[in-house]
Amino acid sequence: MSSKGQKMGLRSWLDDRLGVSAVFGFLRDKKIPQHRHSVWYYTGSAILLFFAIQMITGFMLVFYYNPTLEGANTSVARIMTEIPLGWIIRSVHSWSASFMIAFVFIHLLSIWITKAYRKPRELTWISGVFLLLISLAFGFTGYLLPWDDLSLSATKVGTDIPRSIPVVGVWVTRLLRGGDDVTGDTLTRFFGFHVSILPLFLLTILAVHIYLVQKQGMSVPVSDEKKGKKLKELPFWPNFVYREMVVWLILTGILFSVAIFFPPSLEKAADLMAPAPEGLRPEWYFLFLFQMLKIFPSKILFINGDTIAVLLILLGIIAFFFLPLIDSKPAEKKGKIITAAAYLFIVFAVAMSLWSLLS
Amino acid sequence: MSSKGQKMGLRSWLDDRLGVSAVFGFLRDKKIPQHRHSVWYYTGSAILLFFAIQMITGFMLVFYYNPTLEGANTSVARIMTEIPLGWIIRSVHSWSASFMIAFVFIHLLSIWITKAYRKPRELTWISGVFLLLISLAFGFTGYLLPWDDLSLSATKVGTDIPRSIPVVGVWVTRLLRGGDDVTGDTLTRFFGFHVSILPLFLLTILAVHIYLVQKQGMSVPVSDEKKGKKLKELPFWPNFVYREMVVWLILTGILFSVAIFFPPSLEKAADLMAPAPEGLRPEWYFLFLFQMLKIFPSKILFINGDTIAVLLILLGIIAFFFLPLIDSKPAEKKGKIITAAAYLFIVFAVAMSLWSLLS
Amino acid sequence: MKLKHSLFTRRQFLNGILGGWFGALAASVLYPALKFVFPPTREPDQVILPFSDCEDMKLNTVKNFPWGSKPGLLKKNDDGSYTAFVAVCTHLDCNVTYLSDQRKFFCACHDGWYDESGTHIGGPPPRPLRRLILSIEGEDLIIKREGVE
Amino acid sequence: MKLKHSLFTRRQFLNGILGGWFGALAASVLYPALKFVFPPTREPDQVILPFSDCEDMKLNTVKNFPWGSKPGLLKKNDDGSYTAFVAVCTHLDCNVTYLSDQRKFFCACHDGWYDESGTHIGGPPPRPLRRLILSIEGEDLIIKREGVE
Repeated sequence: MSSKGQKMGLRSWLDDRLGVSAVFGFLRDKKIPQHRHSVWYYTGSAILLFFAIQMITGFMLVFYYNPTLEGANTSVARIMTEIPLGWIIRSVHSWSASFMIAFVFIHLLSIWITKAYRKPRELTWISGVFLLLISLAFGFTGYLLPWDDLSLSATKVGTDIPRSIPVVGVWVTRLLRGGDDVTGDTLTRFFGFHVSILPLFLLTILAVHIYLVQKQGMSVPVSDEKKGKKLKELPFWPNFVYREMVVWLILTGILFSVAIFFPPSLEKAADLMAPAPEGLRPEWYFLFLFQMLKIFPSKILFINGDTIAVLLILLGIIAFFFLPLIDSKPAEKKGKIITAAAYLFIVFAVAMSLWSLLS
Repeated sequence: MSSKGQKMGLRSWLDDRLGVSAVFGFLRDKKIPQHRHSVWYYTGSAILLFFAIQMITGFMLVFYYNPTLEGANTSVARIMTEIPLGWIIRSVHSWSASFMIAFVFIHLLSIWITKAYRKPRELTWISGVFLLLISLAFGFTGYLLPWDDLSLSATKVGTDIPRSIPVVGVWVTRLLRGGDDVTGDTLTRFFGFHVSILPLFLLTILAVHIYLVQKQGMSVPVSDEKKGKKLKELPFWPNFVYREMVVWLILTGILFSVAIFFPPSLEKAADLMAPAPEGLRPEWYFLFLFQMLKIFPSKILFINGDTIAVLLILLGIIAFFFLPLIDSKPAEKKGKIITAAAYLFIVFAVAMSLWSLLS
Repeated sequence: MKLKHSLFTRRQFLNGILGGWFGALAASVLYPALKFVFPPTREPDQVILPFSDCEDMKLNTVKNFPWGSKPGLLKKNDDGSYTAFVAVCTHLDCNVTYLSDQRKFFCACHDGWYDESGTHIGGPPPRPLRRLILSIEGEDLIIKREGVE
Repeated sequence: MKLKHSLFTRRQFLNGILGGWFGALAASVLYPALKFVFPPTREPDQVILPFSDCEDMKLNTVKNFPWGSKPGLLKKNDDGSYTAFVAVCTHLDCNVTYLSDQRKFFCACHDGWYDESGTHIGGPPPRPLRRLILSIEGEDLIIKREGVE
């Protein structure tokens, strides 16, 4: 009685004040449907794992990194050589960013293909696309911070792209750069976005996203739903959580192995006056957009080619964003065009990336 | 029908997905009790106002501030002289910090004196004390950032204080300083705490705190509760919110006026090798602790005086923290000793602060 | 409640006052915020180089000089005259380099090419390189932005 | 489920494996994290000053020198001998200054006083100023931490 009674007493004391028994009850009763596409359910928690690693290693790197023209490259070099085990921390932060974005892509594509964004999950999808964009913004701002030749040129190109958008574009460029040109102010500003502003946005939208996922339950793919028979289900606690933990352990193992054996390099400090280096390439997840801009002709009829390319990309993002409103069929209907579009996008992105890598 | 019907349609569409009608319903039905201590109910939203101002101005300052030995003082000077209207932004950030902490003190003292922390609000109080400590940590880390002589010495003293705590103290000092001494690394680290780590902690605990306040409703002071008669009530929406807005407008007006007419100064850059300046003083909210350390004898019996002073302060914080467990009487009972302790604390803090200011 | 002879209800009046107040406040807050976030960037009106530094340049070579926060390139042409460019690609803002052997300017970011007079001849650049106006006054080589007297 | 001849249930076994795995992982993550967050700080073992710089100091004056990231003070005593201190107050780490006219070291932070030999004589400091060990070798004044050979 005594120990167990006390435990019950503390629990009910806490519950009287916090009212969390509803949450625990919900999680105890939560079921995960089992079918041949169940593997995609694990991508969400994998993203959370990598994001947590990003937060922790990011907090640590912030202790030594200097976001200034003079200090940026030197302080990264110091982290790599002088601070004990600093190279591992930086390597994990860098690799975990790539892993996280890869899983964000996989997560969204799996939802696209299984049509899980359909009613009532429209807002879940939209918040997810927001999270993708914020993750890409993290990657873009973080790429500049080591301040070497490649990252400087990539940032010059990346921040110049919005300029092609009529009217607002030039102001977006100025907001990003802190002026008309990329300077030390751009670096300081990118650091501010990376460590202070973007984390708050991401955490806020992430909270909404996770709330929505819980509220609406797991979606079942069209192909499995229309069979009509009842699907097998796995209790969320403890069965699914244990499986997730195994996935986390494996992913952490892979991440650390890669991070230890392939630490990112650090080139010499960027020079604002030097010509752009050859072999300029953004992070891999921007490669297909980069290649698209490269092959676009400079003029199409009378219009600047870049403007058209940028507007096309923008249009693509907007369409992606409003996918649940474009494909507003009921959840159980098939959607062959949407599925085809997803595969087409994958082929396009992979082909463009390979082209860029091999050329 | 059409426009209103569409509006209803959108609302129910959103509600089907977000499930926020419960929240709106709650806020629509929420009532604020009216009595002669109602004025303290406005301190909470005043804190939120100042915190929002801190976030916005902080995001802006981060665009230009350099957290390095060479850059800190120069970049603040640049913000003050070169960046358009930068001096106002810095002044508002600095003053709003003081206003916010003043209101946090008032908020907690009013709750202390009216015994609003009693059952079932124990966790609300404890989360509130956490928020106080985080706010003070914001103030302490922010004070160093302009990197002038006074702020350097204040930081040396402040980060040396934990060293008096047996066993763990020296590690706390090293964690704060990034080494055994205050150096440029300390500055970089304090910046990381100030702009990246503390905001996430504060927002998380703030969310819990606000949730708890809503869940438990407004507390009514002991003196008004035991009269037994039903109190007048004010609907939260729109009556109370409108009154809060008026309070916000007045406070914003005062803040901006003070910020414009009394911008904080900037002394010349700190020199790690220079002797401590005379007239060293921390921010006003640390004055009473500072004075306490100053007047403590160097040895009491065989023990280091500082160790005793620091342990006393720590004991005070812990007692403050667990106040609802120390005074666990039912909500309707009087508590003369607790009230007396509150007034005693106020008199002590004011007296010590004045002593420090006038000596 | 609507008073006799009043054009507004009390609610409208209060909403108007409060809304106007908020609007004015928001504008007075937004203005300094925007000023702060978008500081004016000044491209220099002119840059002065000592002419002696450029006199002994070989034909068909270039010399770097800082044009504000951007690089500038001073080119000595085959006839001994000088031309100055802002050495920034008109496509997406990368810094260009001059390849003496090919007599072309080259931007490595997206394979942009310009001929020796700065005209775009290959790749994505939509416009020629920006030219600056040169004059020699005494010992000084004065490089001006177009449109500056 | 408990197998025949097994000391554990399957649950115990799995919990043990998973828990041990997590524990090992946590430790292997915590170690580099702590190493990184608490880097070793090296106080210098010795500092070498050219003796010529200090030779012509007046009696009863001090000279600053950097002792790692802290200031050091080299004091010329009345008998012409030298003493070196770490010029940091033993109370709460503020830098002290030497007041020649009063023949005292003074810390402005909390009114701490030391006499000219570094002994604490007033205010909160609990210990005398830290002394460093001086030796002269040829042209060099060598200042060593106590305990360093």
